[in-house]
Amino acid sequence: MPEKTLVEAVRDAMDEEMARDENVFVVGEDVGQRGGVFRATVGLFDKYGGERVIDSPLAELSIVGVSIGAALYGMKPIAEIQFGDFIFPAMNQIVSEAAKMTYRSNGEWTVPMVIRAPYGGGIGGGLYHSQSIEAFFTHVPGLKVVIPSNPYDAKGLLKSAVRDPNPVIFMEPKKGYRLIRGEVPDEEFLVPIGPAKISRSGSDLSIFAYGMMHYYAMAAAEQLEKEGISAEVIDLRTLYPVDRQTILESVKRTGKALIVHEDNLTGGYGGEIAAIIAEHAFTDLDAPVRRLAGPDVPGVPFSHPMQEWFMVNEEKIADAARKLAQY
Amino acid sequence: MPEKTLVEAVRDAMDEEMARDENVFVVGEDVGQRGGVFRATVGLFDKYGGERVIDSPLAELSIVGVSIGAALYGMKPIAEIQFGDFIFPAMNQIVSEAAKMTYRSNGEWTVPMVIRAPYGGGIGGGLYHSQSIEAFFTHVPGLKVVIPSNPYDAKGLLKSAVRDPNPVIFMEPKKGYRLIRGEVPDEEFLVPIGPAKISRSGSDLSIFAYGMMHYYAMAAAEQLEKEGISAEVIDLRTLYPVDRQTILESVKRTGKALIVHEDNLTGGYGGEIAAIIAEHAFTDLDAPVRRLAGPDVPGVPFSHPMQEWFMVNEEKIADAARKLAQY
Amino acid sequence: MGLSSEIKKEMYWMMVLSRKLDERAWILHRQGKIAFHISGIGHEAAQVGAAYALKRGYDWVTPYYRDLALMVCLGLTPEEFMLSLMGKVGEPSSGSRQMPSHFGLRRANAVSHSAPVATQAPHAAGIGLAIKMKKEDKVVLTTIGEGSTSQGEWYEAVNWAAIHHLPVIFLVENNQYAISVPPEKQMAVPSSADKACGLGLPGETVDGTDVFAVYETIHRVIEKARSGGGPALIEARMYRITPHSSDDDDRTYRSKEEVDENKKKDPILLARTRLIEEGIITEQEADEMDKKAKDMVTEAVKRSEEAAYPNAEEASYPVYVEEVQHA
Amino acid sequence: MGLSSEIKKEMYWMMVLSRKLDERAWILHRQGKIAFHISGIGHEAAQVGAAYALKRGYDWVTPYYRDLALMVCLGLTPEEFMLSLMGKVGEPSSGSRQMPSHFGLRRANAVSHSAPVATQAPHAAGIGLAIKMKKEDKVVLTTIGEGSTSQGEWYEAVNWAAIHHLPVIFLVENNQYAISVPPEKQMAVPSSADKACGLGLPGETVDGTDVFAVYETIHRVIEKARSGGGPALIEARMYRITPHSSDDDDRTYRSKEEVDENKKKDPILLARTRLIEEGIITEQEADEMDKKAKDMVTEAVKRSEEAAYPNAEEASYPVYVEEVQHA
Ligand SMILES: Cc1ncc(C[n+]2csc(CCOP(=O)(O)OP(=O)(O)O)c2C)c(N)n1
Ligand SMILES: Cc1ncc(C[n+]2csc(CCOP(=O)(O)OP(=O)(O)O)c2C)c(N)n1
Ligand SMILES: [Mg+2]
Ligand SMILES: [Mg+2]
Repeated sequence: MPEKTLVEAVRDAMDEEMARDENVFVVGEDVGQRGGVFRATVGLFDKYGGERVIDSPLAELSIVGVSIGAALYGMKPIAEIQFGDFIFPAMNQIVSEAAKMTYRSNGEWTVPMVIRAPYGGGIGGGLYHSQSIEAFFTHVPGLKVVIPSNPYDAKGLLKSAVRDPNPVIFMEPKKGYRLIRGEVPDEEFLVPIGPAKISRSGSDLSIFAYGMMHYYAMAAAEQLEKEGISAEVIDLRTLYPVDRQTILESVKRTGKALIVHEDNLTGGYGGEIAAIIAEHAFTDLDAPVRRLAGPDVPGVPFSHPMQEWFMVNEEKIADAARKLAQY
Repeated sequence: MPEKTLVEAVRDAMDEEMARDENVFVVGEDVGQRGGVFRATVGLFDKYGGERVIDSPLAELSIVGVSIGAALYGMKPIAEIQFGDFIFPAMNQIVSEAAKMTYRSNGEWTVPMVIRAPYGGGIGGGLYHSQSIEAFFTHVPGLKVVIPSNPYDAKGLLKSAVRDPNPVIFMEPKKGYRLIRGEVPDEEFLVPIGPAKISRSGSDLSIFAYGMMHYYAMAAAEQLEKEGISAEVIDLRTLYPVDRQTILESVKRTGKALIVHEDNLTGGYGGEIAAIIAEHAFTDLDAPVRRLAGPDVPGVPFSHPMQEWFMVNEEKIADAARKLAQY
Repeated sequence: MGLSSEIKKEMYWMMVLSRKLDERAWILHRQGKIAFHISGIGHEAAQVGAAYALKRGYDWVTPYYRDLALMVCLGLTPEEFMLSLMGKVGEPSSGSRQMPSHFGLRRANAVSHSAPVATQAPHAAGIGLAIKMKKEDKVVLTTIGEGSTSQGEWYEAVNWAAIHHLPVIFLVENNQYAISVPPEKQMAVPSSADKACGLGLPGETVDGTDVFAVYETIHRVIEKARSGGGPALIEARMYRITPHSSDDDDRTYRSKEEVDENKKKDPILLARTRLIEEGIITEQEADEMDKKAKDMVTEAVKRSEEAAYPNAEEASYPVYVEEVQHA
Repeated sequence: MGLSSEIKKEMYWMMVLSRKLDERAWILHRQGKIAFHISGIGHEAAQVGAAYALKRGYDWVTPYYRDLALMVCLGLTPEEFMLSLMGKVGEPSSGSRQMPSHFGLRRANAVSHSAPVATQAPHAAGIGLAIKMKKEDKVVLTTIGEGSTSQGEWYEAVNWAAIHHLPVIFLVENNQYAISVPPEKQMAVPSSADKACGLGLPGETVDGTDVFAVYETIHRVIEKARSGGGPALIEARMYRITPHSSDDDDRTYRSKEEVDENKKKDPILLARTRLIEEGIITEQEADEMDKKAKDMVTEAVKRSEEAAYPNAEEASYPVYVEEVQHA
């Protein structure tokens, strides 16, 4: 099987879906000849032309709003938000329109679209090129929120997202775009939106993570294994709607939960996972539900020492897991 | 002491602060001669004139963005968002600008402003005049999020918000505007932003709520008392930054926690409270941490039976509390 | 101008029927039988003129809340409107999930409307884009109030349509008020149509009380757009004869004299006089039409009163769909 | 045009110094000594012309990332700029929390800039509003790229300034690209200045490679604004001589020939030739200025390299402040 980077997998998914369905199109800033600032759309302009690979005006609100309109008409837009940080101008269209259209029209109108957005820090991007934005959307019924952690899932989940009849926010861990490599079959495959994945079985504690943090969690688990600590790692993958069952079953097995994300701690996505466990796995718990997350400051700072202070990494995960295992 | 409604208390707070400090001004849609669609600014236009009570263009982004600019210059804007539901066009200015200004400028620039927004359902407003919006902001370091549940706190907290050097989102439970009455002294007073309040002491369980749900929680607690169940009710009031201490001390006393909000369950503010308790009061807990919240549908429906299905109320709170007490 | 007497009569009928529906809604509100009404009285000429310029059921529309007459022309039945006022089963836009006048009619290609103003404009641009991509000869009409053109959302939508030369007609219904705020506080140009010159599309103002003038203007720009001539921005000027909605008290910001003066330009009176002058209808026929409309409305009210409320549990869906609704 | 030879020489010096800083940044990047640079090469005439039209330190500015020369005129020192490139202690805009070129200089009334484009425009309108409220004779200049005028945010800001007749100058630096996207894909009018007519303020285009022409134009509109004459929109046209940033590869979307052709209109070359022709400086003086600037830059690099990185823990503050920073 060929090895691909995460960003290649994303590109391949779009290519295949555009080839499969002529209603699929790509729209965003610099997605055309430039091939996207992260090169996620490279080659698509040459292959499918400017009518299906549209360099939008520099305006996220209308990238999303126009895509919604096209979706209402029966198209399948893939809207790229250049950096997740720049999704906020489009908030109204996402939250008030895309998410609520099906419900508010009693199913008469639907918005089959994908919003792709690279997210996350550790790349010297400072406050505005590093944000994790999932918690703004994992609270909005009508949306689906998906974050892949490896090339296989990225391709399979993105293809599923394009075929999903509902609006999907597809967040890509940009630090992993070229860093994370993995085997991706040439044959067509899909990864279903919905189920979390047990990436690694273990018995001492469960680590819940996604995106880049899943990558570090796997590395930490390996380290811990050498120390005799058996960590189960769950890749949440589809953050919303959340896969309660996989989460609760894992905690039942291990009795301990460590939830990891790079977004700010307070109000972050981890709170929901902790709350689910605290309510529905109460009698299974052998220790407090532990969250490890970014600190509650307004952003990831640029200067290197400060950036490292902010970021969750392999070491910090291993430390937290060690303490929890020893509880 | 005179009795006031919640909306009168809000109005009085603005009036007093405008009289005290000539840099304070009010801006929003229909806040001028119309006195606001909920009449929260009635009389201010006549008293302070159109220069300090500004009917803005119908555009929330710039209501907030222009207020930020004025605040940077040394003014103290109180921006009214007509309904909380309409805050999303202003999301970028709130999240990217107001919240991050202090941090990103290393304290060189600050944004002392208040954004007032009526929120909440149960008033026949359908999807777009009923939303709870707190969870979008209780996750944004740099903001403060305040929700009063009674006229006294509304006045005292709003006055504190106007004097706060940081941006404050001040959400008002619109269903309670005229329904909730209470004594408010004529003499000047402030209620500090930060501490939660024990509204009612109890020993069997702790109910955590805010805004309209706090009003219902108090009524439920009274009902429960007659049944021999002693419920402690905590008014969270300042949702962000969150008052961990009061929450944890209460759970230590009662051993059981019921968290109530009318916003959707998943990803709602309650998840954070549950997570804090699950992590830091683990050994105090005699029962699972229970959340009672709105269902995970995209909005509060208009038609009466469907609206009632959505809304959390006194009975639903009493039921949940009863079950938890019996655990 | 090519309109047959038959069609002119039909257009007049549509205006009358809409007016009677609207007037009855106010009565029902006064009787306490409905909770909310937002009125199109004074807008009928603009809306009927525009509707008849469309190929109804073929072309697309993204309407706004004041478009009762437009929707009636698109086939919304009196009973359907009454069901929406009462929140009953069978309401076609939302199954009574939304407030009344949040229009939408799948069978007529009229997209579901929400409450945050201007969100429909980018949808229209997106529909226009899809029409262009599919090389069809449809057009899309989107309506909006003059106040709402202050939203950046509207600007971005028009900009898209202008850049991509899309078959979109932006119709601004300028009724001199946005709730209480006059156009001078929304824009520094005399007419919303003047905004066109800054966006690179043709703009035109038309007397919105003259149904045939509106028809002529909109028909011309629609046919131009249909044959690839690009978008247009039309402002129809009229006066909002009623308060903003049943929740509004317009005496706080305008005088009875002003309203009375403007009632002289009631578009239905003007059309009636004109059709009688032109010998297309007689006084008696006009009176009969009034009566017939009233009777239809009475019948619709009766049937709606007999209709059932939705079951509470219907509120639980549809949050997601399994299949796309195809255009 | 009233500029003394002395001032003209000073303006030329500012251009040269900025250019040398900018060129050195590219070198440092190639040497792997810094991670990121975004360049103002080609923009110096527009920025220095605009800066000298201000009462610097008295008037206010909300700049954008390409405004190195503007900031140098406002007093940003070579060392301060170098500290920002390296993320070192002493960087004045953010304490190295932000990426380089996210300008801001409290002592010069230059407001902190973020990354989401166009957010600075409403701030300028708000500052203009505050100036007007306080009846002061200051003005505020806000700059932006032509692509970023596609944002609704910018439209709303200009609209506010036009309605309220605020002392705000909107300067669009049209360098023919928004990363890879040309102006034809951003707007359907030939110049950003044409947008003025739809917003009700004067608009004008000026040759942005001619420092004195820019000075003259901006000075005129500033002095008009200062004396209550209201806002203006100016487009300065130039060419972005470098790639968008050090992360960009402009060969994917434009030819070397095009770039070379445009280098002939390098604003520094043009100013040099002109000043020599006018006898204000000699060739030799010009060469000496180049050398002096280079030496200053070298010195600044040296000092910055010696400077310390911030301590990691500095990243933990300031999230909130206890006191407002006064204007
Ligand atoms: C984003 C948003 N902000 C505020 C409102 C509240 N609101 C509803 S209608 C309205 C006035 C609209 O005026 P205009 O656009 O002129 O349309 P008209 O009602 O006069 O037809 C306002 C402020 C809203 N619906 N959406
Ligand atoms: C809201 C937002 N979307 C996207 C970006 C990414 N981005 C940074 S600069 C830029 C192009 C800006 O072009 P223009 O406004 O013409 O200014 P220039 O860089 O040419 O000076 C883009 C797309 C951003 N910073 N903010
Ligand atoms: Mg209006
Ligand atoms: Mg540019």
